[in-house]
Amino acid sequence: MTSIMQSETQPQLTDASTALGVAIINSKAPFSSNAGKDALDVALLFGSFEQKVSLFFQGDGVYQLIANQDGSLLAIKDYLKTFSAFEFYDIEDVYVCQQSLIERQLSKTFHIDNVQVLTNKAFAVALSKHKHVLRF
Amino acid sequence: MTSIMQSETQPQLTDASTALGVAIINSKAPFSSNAGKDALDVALLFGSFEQKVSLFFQGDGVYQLIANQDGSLLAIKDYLKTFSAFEFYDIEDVYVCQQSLIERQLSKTFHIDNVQVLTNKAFAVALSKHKHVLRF
Amino acid sequence: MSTLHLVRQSAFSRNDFEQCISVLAEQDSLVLMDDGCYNLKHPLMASLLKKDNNKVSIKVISTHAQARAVEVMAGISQITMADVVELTFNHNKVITWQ
Amino acid sequence: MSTLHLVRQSAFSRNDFEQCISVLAEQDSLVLMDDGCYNLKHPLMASLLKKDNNKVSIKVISTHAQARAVEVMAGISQITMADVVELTFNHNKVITWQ
Amino acid sequence: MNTLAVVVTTPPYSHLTITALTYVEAALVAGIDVVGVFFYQDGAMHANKDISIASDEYQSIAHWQQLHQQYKLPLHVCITAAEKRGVVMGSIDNEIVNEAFTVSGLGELVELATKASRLVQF
Amino acid sequence: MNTLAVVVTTPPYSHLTITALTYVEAALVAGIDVVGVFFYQDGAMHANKDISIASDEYQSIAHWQQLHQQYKLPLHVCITAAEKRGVVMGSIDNEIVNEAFTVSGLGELVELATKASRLVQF
Repeated sequence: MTSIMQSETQPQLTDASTALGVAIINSKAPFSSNAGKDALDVALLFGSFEQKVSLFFQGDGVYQLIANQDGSLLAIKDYLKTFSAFEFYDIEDVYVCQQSLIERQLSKTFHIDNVQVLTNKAFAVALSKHKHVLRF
Repeated sequence: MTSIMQSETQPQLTDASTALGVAIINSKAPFSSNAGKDALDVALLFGSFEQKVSLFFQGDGVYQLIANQDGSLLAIKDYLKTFSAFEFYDIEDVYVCQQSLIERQLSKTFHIDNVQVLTNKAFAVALSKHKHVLRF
Repeated sequence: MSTLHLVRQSAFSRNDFEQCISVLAEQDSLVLMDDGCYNLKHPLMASLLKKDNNKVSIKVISTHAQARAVEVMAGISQITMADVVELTFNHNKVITWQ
Repeated sequence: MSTLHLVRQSAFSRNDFEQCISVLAEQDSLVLMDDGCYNLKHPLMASLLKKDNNKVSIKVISTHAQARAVEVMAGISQITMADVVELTFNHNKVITWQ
Repeated sequence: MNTLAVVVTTPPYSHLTITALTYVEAALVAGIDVVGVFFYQDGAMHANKDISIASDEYQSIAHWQQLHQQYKLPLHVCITAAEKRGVVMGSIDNEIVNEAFTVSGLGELVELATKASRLVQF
Repeated sequence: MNTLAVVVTTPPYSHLTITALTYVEAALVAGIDVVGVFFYQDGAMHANKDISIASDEYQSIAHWQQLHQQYKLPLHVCITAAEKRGVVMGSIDNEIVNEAFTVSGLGELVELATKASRLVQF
């Protein structure tokens, strides 16, 4: 993603139109369950209909963002690579729960750009700005 | 169950033949998942083939044993009532993890008789005496 | 922007309730249903009641608690599914923790 | 009567690993697979390593850890599925925690 | 106007589905405009005509059908989720074996979410 | 003699099933006598001929069939679990649509457990 997009992500949060979008919370690790893929399919569909969609990663969901994963070692088609389509679908707001990262001893090295690491309070505030919330 | 059966449960634990039986660990609460019913079906089948089977309740599985539950309030067919068939199938060893009860602030009031409340250590020892272990 | 939180799982076996608590805001309401009823006895609930006593409203579906033989302490309102429908529209959005 | 424990779930979201640990005996082995690999970084693992260092053997399926970008610390043996098959018969029984 | 869309992700043989059904029925009884129910993930199994639940167990599928008939409640099944789970359908143009359920794509979920003032997931 | 029975409780579209398959294949390669695999709970969905997994995803069902053919590995599907999940079968006497899988009752699990020196659940 370009640095221009990065600078755009912050102001969007306070934009009134954001309240019309959908927030999707990812709570499951990527490989053992289909939840992450199912959530991604929903996100991309909302994006393709030009609906505002933001992605939230919390709990074991944060594992979906970690760099250097390789599903092919498990004979799994690596849906994480599709995260790079976020740009194409104008999915700009990707939030991750800082506390979940810390608890899991994870660094802030992600396999996509423009991930915003938020405190519980900021995570809750960002979530509250959306009209609907789905959780997978 | 009769008091005669109750007195028989303790010696069975050290009986060498017990090592040939199957232990079934119940780890899920009774109403939201089918796991308890699926485990019960397996237990009764082993019993009907005159195979030695013991039931272990640990974690949220201990909720399956608690007295005064009523699945009919949820329009659920109450499989917990089938626990009374244990006697018929000679399922005599029912063990429950004491720590799991304490953590959940549960008393030792169960809806079946002859439940043995065990410490972690004793629970592990009882489990180890079985040939096979299934967990639901 | 208030949120209605539907809690459906036991905090004794899963961490969803903990995640829910971490995003609770003052105007929010919490409804315990299904295995979420067990959370009435969980340490997280005790600390939530202590901390946010007069802020977050905590409710439980009475039949769901009763079916599980979970005792509902004073201060927790017992509601029906019709009440949950009403709460759905009394809050700005709903998040289901399952 | 040794037991091989197969741990398949993240202790960060479920309590199965905790239950497994509560029944561990000295001759037992623990194999982390699937999301169980994440448990290498869980506090329960740290205390287990401290407490039972020379007793319970802890192993992880290397491809399962590598796929998840989970770093395997020294002292944990990295094994293949063929090794798990061998362990199955080196122990008296197998319990799967999933 | 209070409008509601519901997403169901649990299979027909799960007791959690009874909770979803009770909620949707309570909403309909209260006069809420339920714009539709979207069956996703394991929820898609609801459209499988070959499911046979023991007669003394709760009949989730029959209950959804009844709400469909009584209130004209639209029931949408995600086709991708259904195919993965071997749900038998006729053709894509609604010749679904269980006629209360409409075969839909995820686009239908977007539409329901846009129409509804509240989106609730079960 | 090392004999092994395996219980599979995860559906064909779960990645956890790949782990079970890898384990069973490793056992067969090692010359272990695998007396049978018993598909229970969501594992019963493996026998559904109508399941269609995207061609670029792991094909669990095809892999089980391959092990069945190559090693004569018995694959038993619990009929109660299958009926609940709408698995399409022919008649009870093995006219199952997916011919690698045998329709069985829980009694078969008892038999496998009795025969095997180890019982492993996935």
